[in-house]
Amino acid sequence: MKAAVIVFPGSNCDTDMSYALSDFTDAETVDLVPYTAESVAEYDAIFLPGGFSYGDYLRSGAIARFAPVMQSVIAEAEQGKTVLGICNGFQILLEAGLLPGAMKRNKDLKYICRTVDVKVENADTRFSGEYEKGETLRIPIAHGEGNYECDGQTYETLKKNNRIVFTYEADVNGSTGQIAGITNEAGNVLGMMPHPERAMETLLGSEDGRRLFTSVYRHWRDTHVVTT
Amino acid sequence: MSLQLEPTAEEIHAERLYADIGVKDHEYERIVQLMGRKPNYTEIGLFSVLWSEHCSYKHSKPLLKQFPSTAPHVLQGPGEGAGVVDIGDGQAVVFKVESHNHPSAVEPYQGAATGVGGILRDVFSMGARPIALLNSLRFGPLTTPRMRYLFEEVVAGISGYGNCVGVPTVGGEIQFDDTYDGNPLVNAMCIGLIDQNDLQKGIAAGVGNTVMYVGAATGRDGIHGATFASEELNEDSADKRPSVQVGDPFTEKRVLEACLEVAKSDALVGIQDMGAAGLTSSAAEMASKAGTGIAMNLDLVPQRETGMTPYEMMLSESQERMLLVVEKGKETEIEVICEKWDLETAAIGTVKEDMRLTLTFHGDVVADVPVTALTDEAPVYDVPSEEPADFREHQQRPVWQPQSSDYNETLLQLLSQPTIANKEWVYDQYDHMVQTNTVVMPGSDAAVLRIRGTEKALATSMDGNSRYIALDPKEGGKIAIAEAARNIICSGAQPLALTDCLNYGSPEEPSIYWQMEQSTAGMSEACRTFDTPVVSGNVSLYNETNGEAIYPTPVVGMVGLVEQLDHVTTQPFKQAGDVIYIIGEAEPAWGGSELQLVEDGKISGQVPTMDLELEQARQQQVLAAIRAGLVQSAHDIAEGGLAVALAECVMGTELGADVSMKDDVAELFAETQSRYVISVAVEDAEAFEQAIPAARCYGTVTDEKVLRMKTTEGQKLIEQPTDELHHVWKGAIPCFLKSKA
Amino acid sequence: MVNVHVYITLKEGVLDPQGHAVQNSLTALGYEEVEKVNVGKWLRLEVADGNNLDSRVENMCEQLLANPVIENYTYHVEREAKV
Amino acid sequence: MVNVHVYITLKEGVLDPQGHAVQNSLTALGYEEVEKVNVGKWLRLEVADGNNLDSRVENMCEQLLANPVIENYTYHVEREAKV
Ligand SMILES: Nc1ncnc2c1ncn2[C@@H]1O[C@H](COP(=O)(O)OP(=O)(O)O)[C@@H](O)[C@H]1O
Ligand SMILES: [Mg+2]
Repeated sequence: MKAAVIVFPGSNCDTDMSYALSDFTDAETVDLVPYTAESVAEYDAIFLPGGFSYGDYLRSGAIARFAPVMQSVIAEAEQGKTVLGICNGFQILLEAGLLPGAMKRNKDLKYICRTVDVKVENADTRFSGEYEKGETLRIPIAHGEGNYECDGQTYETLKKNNRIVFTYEADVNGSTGQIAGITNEAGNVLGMMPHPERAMETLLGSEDGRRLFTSVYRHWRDTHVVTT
Repeated sequence: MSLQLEPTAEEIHAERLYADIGVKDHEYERIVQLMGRKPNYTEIGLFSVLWSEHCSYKHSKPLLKQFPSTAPHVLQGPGEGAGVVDIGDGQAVVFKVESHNHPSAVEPYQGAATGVGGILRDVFSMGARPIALLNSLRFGPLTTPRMRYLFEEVVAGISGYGNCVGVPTVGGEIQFDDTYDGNPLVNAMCIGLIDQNDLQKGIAAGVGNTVMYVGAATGRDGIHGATFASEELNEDSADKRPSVQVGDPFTEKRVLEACLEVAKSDALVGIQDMGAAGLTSSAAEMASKAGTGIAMNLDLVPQRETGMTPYEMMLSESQERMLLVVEKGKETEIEVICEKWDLETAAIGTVKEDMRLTLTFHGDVVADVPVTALTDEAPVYDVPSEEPADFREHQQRPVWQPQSSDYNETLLQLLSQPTIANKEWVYDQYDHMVQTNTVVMPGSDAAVLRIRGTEKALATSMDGNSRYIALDPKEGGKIAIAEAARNIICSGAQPLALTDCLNYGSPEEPSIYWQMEQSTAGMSEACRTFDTPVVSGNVSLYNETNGEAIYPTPVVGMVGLVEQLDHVTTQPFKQAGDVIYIIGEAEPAWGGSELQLVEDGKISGQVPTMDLELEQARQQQVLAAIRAGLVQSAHDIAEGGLAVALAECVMGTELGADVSMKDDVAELFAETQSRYVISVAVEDAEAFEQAIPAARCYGTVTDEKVLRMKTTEGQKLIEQPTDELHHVWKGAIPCFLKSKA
Repeated sequence: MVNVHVYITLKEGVLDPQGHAVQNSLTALGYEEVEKVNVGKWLRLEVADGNNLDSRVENMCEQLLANPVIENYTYHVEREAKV
Repeated sequence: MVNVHVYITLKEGVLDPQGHAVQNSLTALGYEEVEKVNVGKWLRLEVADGNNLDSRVENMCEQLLANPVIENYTYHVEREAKV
């Protein structure tokens, strides 16, 4: 698997994400790809990291959505390639229209950095295959605008089609339905606010994030390496 | 103001206009002497900032000299952007603390944010990647809307800036006291990590080399910030509002990445951030350190506003700017890197042999000053010092006795004091995990960061209890250093070195100067005992409101080295059945204690004594026991005494404790120094007792969530459910903030 | 040169946590006459006047300045150049 | 009931990183005619009409809504209740 971690100006979880991929999966290549890159077509999976792209000025993700590399990211996503956005990456995917809904400021208007309980709602996606449905994960959140908003109809659709992959076990930020992570209709794009790349080692508090990355890797292996 | 409207050299003299920008009469005369003529407006502006306390340390230099600053492991002591300490394997740790007190009092969000920005630049200008931020804060009681506003905004500013740049804020400390009501303190510390080969210095070496400007464009913000920081706050302070700068962490992040790339380029000769006094101090100091001169064409300075004068450009404190000296002919190497990060650059000057700072603007020479006159010749004052009357008085008072008889109630009261209460409300707003190295997060004695690729880690803590220093500056100064070291020890690390921020009132007041002398003497003595040199620091004076000075508040930021990750130790109890040991005897010295403050509403009398030899010996014993794997948890006994320390060990766990002791209020609440609470697995108890003979067994960790303290005769002293303790301790600060009164 | 003022708020029905917080603070300060607060954005753009100003401003809003999923926008053009 | 609209911007000369970022982004999107952007706040207050409306609104602005150290504010009162 060749993985791209996109570096926007202001990304700051890019290296953490690349450690998660290179130290804990068997990915052959993990590249930090600058926002100016014209194409990410050569990669099997594309990761949008956390941080404050373009300072998160105006709205989180609003400006990054137009970064040069995003055209190719959008094109690859539409063709079914694996795209994962974490935190700011999720916000960018929302602004880019690859996922439905929008982010508002946390309900108490404060940035929150804390390890929280996250529930696996759907273990049948390429991002969550190695988890058990209903399992509780300890994963850090770190965001000021993670209050997920969508209209009632969108919410019903998300629910009905099992596109809600992760929820918070407590109402940490005001999100509709305590949503922590959703996929697109095709299931190849996931956005989530919690930071699995910060939950890779017990030394740092939790290793519950590992299986997210190994799930992505296994999905790729299962769909690509069959013949060899 | 246009250039034509500027006062002439004659007018500056005749109308004493220099006084308006903080230059004293005799200083002005000295300037005229050094220059051989009267300075024009731009020139007097340069002197006013470089000769301000903030840049020249004119009242504090002699005191700073007492600090030990060398040791085999010190690679760079005071004098550069930050201190540098060897941690082995060719790596070094780079750190410094800086104050942003006055700006934060006027505009708390931006004041605190730009304080973080400034200290980050001090560290990455050395070529080091910032890996951690800490902060030390002082506020008045949270009982007024104004103070709650200041507190909330300062925390938001620190969080807004540090989180965006992507450097984890891993620790710090906060105290609340009436003394800071009009003058809160905001000190920020940054730690960086570097390969020793990549170390940079702020020097303008090599005649003919190019002086380059990198980063945000210059605006009129913060003009006179540096002198502002050296004046007392008074009712007019509101009028100085334009001197508040606004930070742009997004630009800082790009400047950071660009500078770390630039630092690897052999085109770079020297680099320094434009901090206080902006272009003036960076240019003058870089030239001074290299023994060269700099000629700059101010027309080439990137400008955000139109019509800026040389005075304004030189004194602007616009943030997120760096000054570089680049080998002649290799400017494009730097430009390419900056372009990649979408940053403005401009070649604005040249390194000269003449040791002068020469500025041109619209074709005219607008300033021409010997560099040494600005830097080395800055005045240093021999300040009169006088022991204040109340010092003797406190020393001679009869020993203070607490009235407390309901110990349960007292413990809950102590836990709900904002100074002792849980600070989660604060550090939950800081991203303390980004960069994925934070092994021990905020909330324990010291934060611990692993060093990726090694088995080592860094421990760091900020401390400084000003109440002891107010009553007894010398003992208090020792205690500040000792407490920081003890926190480092408890986390399993050997203290390496420290940075300090000296926050005081006006040094021109003899009794305050005496406090400065005494406290720094105490600190120096402690530093020598622990072999923890002072490698960097900052001085913030004139912390007064309407003539009322704050308590003398030196703050210590210490860094230690954990040799092996499995030495990392934290304060909560780990397992039922573990044996609880206390090291050190309680003594009835209550001056400056939390209990005294709770009972009397003020502090008085004698502070706990500090036996440095004993302290050092115990620290090493505790560290040895930790390294030998004998320790499950370690916590020092500080504010609120043993009862509070034990409560802190059970809170947040599923455990309780059963201990018995003498029936003595000092045993419960005294803040006697050099004491620890340590829990040890039963099978290691014997070995632990051999390792630390002074340790006495007080009881055991239980799986019943209750803290029980009783007399050796079995009589109840304190009995509180762990959850109740936690509830009170955790709820205190949010509760204050919710109150509307 | 004209000044274009763009006003952006959350759509009706989208909970506004900021507005809510401001209203609570106002009540606490004794401004009980304030019954509701919405917090939005106001952008001031200095734009070279030209053809299609309106349609270009609308495009800017739809593309970047507002998020149509949760926000509404209005704008007005101030033709007299500011002094 | 009246609607009070409060407009808040940074004072002249104060760095506006948001405005700067928005302008850069607009330029990148081809809106080169935009020469400057300032990002401010717009608050809409539903207020029970009464005596001293103006002075009370000014007090709200000074005390809470704007930060007079770095911000300026203006406001206008919309008397016809909105439908
Ligand atoms: N209290 C102190 N103890 C030790 N060194 C100090 C102290 N205060 C300042 N220094 C040192 O003096 C030098 C100049 O400090 P400062 O002017 O604050 O730096 P900057 O120009 O980066 O703001 C620095 O190297 C700093 O570490
Ligand atoms: Mg500096």
